[in-house]
Amino acid sequence: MKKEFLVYLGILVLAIIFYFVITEPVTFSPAVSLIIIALIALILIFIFIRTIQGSFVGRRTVFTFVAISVVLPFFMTIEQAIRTSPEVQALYAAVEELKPGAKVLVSFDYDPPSAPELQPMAETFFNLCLERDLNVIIMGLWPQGPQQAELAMQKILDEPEIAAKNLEYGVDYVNLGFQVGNEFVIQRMGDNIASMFQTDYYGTPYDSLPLVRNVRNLSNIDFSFNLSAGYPGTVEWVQVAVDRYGVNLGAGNTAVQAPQMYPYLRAGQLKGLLGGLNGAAEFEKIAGRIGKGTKFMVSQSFSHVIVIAFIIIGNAAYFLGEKRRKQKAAE
Amino acid sequence: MNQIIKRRVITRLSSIVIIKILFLSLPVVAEQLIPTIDDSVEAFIPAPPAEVIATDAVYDQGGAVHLEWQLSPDDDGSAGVYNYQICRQQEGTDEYIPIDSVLAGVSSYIDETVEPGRSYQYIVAVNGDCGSAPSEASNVVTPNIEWLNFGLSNLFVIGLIICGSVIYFIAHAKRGKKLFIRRIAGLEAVDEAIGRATEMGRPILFVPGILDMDDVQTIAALTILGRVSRVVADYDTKISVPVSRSLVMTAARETLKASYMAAGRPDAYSDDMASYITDEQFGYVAAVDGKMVREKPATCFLLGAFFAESLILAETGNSIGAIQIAGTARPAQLPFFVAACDFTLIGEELFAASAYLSGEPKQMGSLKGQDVGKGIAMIIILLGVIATTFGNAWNISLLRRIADFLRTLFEVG
Amino acid sequence: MDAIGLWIGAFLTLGIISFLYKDNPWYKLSEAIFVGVSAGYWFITLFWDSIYSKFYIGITDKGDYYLIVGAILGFLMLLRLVPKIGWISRWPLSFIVGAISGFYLINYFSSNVMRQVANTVMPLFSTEYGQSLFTAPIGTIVANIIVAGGTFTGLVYFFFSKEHKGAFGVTARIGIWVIMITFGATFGYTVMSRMSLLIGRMDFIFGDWLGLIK
Amino acid sequence: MRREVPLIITAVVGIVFVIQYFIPHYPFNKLNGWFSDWFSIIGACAIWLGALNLLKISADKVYRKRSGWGYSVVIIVSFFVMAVIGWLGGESFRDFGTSFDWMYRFVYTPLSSTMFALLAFFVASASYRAFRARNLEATLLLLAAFFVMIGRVPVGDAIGMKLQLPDAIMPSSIAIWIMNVINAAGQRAILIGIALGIVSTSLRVILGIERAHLGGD
Repeated sequence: MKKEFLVYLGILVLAIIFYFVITEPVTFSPAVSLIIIALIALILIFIFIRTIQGSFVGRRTVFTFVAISVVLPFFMTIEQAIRTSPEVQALYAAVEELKPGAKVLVSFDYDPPSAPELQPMAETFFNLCLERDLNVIIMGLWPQGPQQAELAMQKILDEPEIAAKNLEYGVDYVNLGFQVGNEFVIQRMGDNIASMFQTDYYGTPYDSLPLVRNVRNLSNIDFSFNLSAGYPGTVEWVQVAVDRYGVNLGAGNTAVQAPQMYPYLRAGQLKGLLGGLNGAAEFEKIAGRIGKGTKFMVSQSFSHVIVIAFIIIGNAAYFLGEKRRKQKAAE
Repeated sequence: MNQIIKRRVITRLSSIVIIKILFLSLPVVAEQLIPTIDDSVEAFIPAPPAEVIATDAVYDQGGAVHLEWQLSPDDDGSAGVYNYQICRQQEGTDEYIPIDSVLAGVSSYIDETVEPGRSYQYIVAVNGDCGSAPSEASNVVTPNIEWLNFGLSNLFVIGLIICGSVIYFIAHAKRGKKLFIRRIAGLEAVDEAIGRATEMGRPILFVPGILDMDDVQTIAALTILGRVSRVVADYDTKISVPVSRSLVMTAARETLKASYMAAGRPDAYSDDMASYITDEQFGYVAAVDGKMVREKPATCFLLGAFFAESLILAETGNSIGAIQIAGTARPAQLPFFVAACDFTLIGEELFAASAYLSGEPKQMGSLKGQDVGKGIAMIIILLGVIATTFGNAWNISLLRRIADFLRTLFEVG
Repeated sequence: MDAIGLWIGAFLTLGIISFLYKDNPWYKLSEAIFVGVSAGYWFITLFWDSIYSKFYIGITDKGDYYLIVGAILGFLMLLRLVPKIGWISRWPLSFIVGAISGFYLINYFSSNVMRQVANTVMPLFSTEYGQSLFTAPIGTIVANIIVAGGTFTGLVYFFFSKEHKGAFGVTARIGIWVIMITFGATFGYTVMSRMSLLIGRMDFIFGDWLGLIK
Repeated sequence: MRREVPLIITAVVGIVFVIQYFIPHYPFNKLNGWFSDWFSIIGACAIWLGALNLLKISADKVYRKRSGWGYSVVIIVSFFVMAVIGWLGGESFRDFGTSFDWMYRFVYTPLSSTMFALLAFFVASASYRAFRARNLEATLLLLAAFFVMIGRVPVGDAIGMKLQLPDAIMPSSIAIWIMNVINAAGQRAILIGIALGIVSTSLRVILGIERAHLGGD
């Protein structure tokens, strides 16, 4: 009992040091990063040998390695070769084609649990739009979507080159907020957007927002981008906005959902697709911006490698153990 | 008469258009627009749509009229034409009322606001930048609602055959005919798992999934709980059923009470065996995980509808060394159970479990009936694939006809 | 206020993670807060969403009188609180169970049995009528055979009333192979998104809270 | 009475809900929508039973000073804090910026997403333990998981490019192929089986053969 509270106290002290004393972001130089990776690899080899000798590692060792493989890459400066796939290039090309002043509708159809995958996409997309002087109209079919949009937008507006543009809310970008009704919202928007969003996120009437005053319905939207973690999401946007109103649609999806979108992509109903962190990282690469997607992708790859390494260790142990058992049986 | 109506519609529509423009635009822009409207109203009115045909939708859900028309010749994708206003006249009134509008390029509409048994007539007006033009009035249509959807008769017949065979085999087994049922490893292990808990003097944990009573997996889980708790009552082992829905708690208590009564030990039953924790998926998991590591059950049953928490529960159960029997009909979660549990009931096996555990002939009969369904599905797949493949290759019309027949037979809606 | 929120959020996050090492007071505290807060959350959310917005507003504003049936059933459910007549609560329960059984029976039958069977009936070797055998790309042919054959053998595995012996047994075995590959693929497929969840949490701890990463 | 009435209700309601599928006429066409509304009202009533049970058990623990009773106090207090804040907030209780929203963002969300994130650890420990080539079935499970896992991160394709594999057998293509072909077949067989299982279970319930959930006398 006492020991536990000592540990808690230690954690608290560490937290206070990290929070109040170290105020600058920490990064390891490439050399240090490589040394750390080498160390981890060495320990893994050590575990491998130990396992062959017959002493298995416990769950906690596996847990520790997972934690290490996710956290350490945050601080490392290593670059990972990222191959951009055609669906990501297609999305970028579609945005690049738009002329300054074009109206881009971005629908945020996810909530905080999916943020690690989708937030980096949102940030890069906003950055790309604002950099190219496109007008961004934000909305959400999930109650917490517009909140996520605010977070992403705030972050991008604080970036020096965007901040220099002195963009104005209501003129260059607008957040229409959340609306209940799933695909029926999209359907109504096909005819009249104002009827679905009488006010924006902050309660300003639709008609007094200069950016959208002349945006009657989906036919006035030049490009639409949807960030989706389930229902309602990309499928509904494709079925209603694309199939019925001919909107140009691109999408960002969670890794779990993305493969279901390939049929739409092949049929041309989707102009482009970002799938999971991988997609986010590729999009950042093509947009020439290092954001969280790229950073997180290193963690992602590392943790996959760790899981695979442990599967190999487990199998080696199993086969060698089997051999030993058979030898014993023979004796 | 008709002309008067038309004129009325035109005035109405153009006033709507002007009002809409006024409200949606900047006052400045609107000011600029108004004179243009006045100047060009004669010149740029698009040509009206033609041949408006109204038909009653078949097998519909309570009255709908299907409208089709030919697009205005000016509606060629260029700007200038922006939508079609649909107006309807109800029998007994002499006024066309606008009911809805669709975008340019759309040439059909389903009016779902009609009342069955009344007659309706429609006009479709095209709205352009500077005015609108109505079509001729459509034919008169009187929507009906049918009492039966004959579009689903194939579903009805096949459903009847499969349900019929389940019922037939139940009756068949009741008469004492012996039926063979193969062994299902996970279910063979149930008795042993309960016995183990009894020997070790540790409790049994039963998790009936995280969905409410409105999912049939939860109902299946409770029927299994009925069988399990019957044995548990005999052995006098402790059982604990934490649930994440209040209704499931109520139903689980009824189930447990019935089992303890059937075992002749109503005194051993207590309401505390089934307790509600929270509706929140992960809050529930946090509490069940805590329960697992603190009470160290010897046996865990994870049966019902599971989502992401499947692996959290199964791994925690594994870490305390419990025997775990899991089962779900959610294909996405099955791999995690297969990886982390001792026995897994895969999909259909979950639904067969309670029948299997009961050992009653009539219950077993229903499993045999299920197999008939599978048999039919397999035969259709085999025949259909062969027929389409070869019918396709050599263009044999008989085979193609068989294949088409099989496909339409199984197509719904 | 948000800074305090960050500290609380971090405290609870670390509390839950500490469970991985072992059960400890920190986890117990986080768990208790989680159970209490989430039960309270659902309790009040259901009250406002279902009882107030759906039922009360539905009856008073919209005149949806059919909702009264739900209220009566709900009331009967609450009779459980009175031990003597608690058994009446079985009525709403049996109503729900009956409705769900009927509803699932017909819906699953039509969408899962009928539709899946119809989808499996497809030509294996060619894509259009009149084309001779093996005109489809070889990849498609292999894929078609695997999908049709895999579905067929998978169904054989689920047969209950026939012993898995002889040719039937071999087919059932192929069926279980297909199912095992399916499970492996589904597992491997989800690993990635599970890792991103952890990445998100760690970003919260080291980025949002401690500010150690950009 | 106590036994028969529930059985009759189940049977009649069950049959009505099967038949409604074939009848497009009022009121059968409305039944599905009505039932989901009814169910949410019943659920909102029933949560009183659940919540009272949770509070009763916790209060009991505190009263008897059983081990860990302090945590039961925490449960009771946090339940009431959340419920009262939500109650005072009125209809718009969860709008942005309310105290309910604050609790949601800084207490509820961290807890539930962290619990969700524990999966990352468990996925690793489960695959370490379970993915061993013990027999043919286990080997297939392992190989499929391995290829899909490799194919879904850039590392996989990077290795593939180093080995100069043709596009068709790049790890990412193999992963997609397994998912689209074998996985589709397996899923389909499982789905058809499940649906037949549901048909048979529902029939047993409607016919009254399966009645455990309706309790004894």
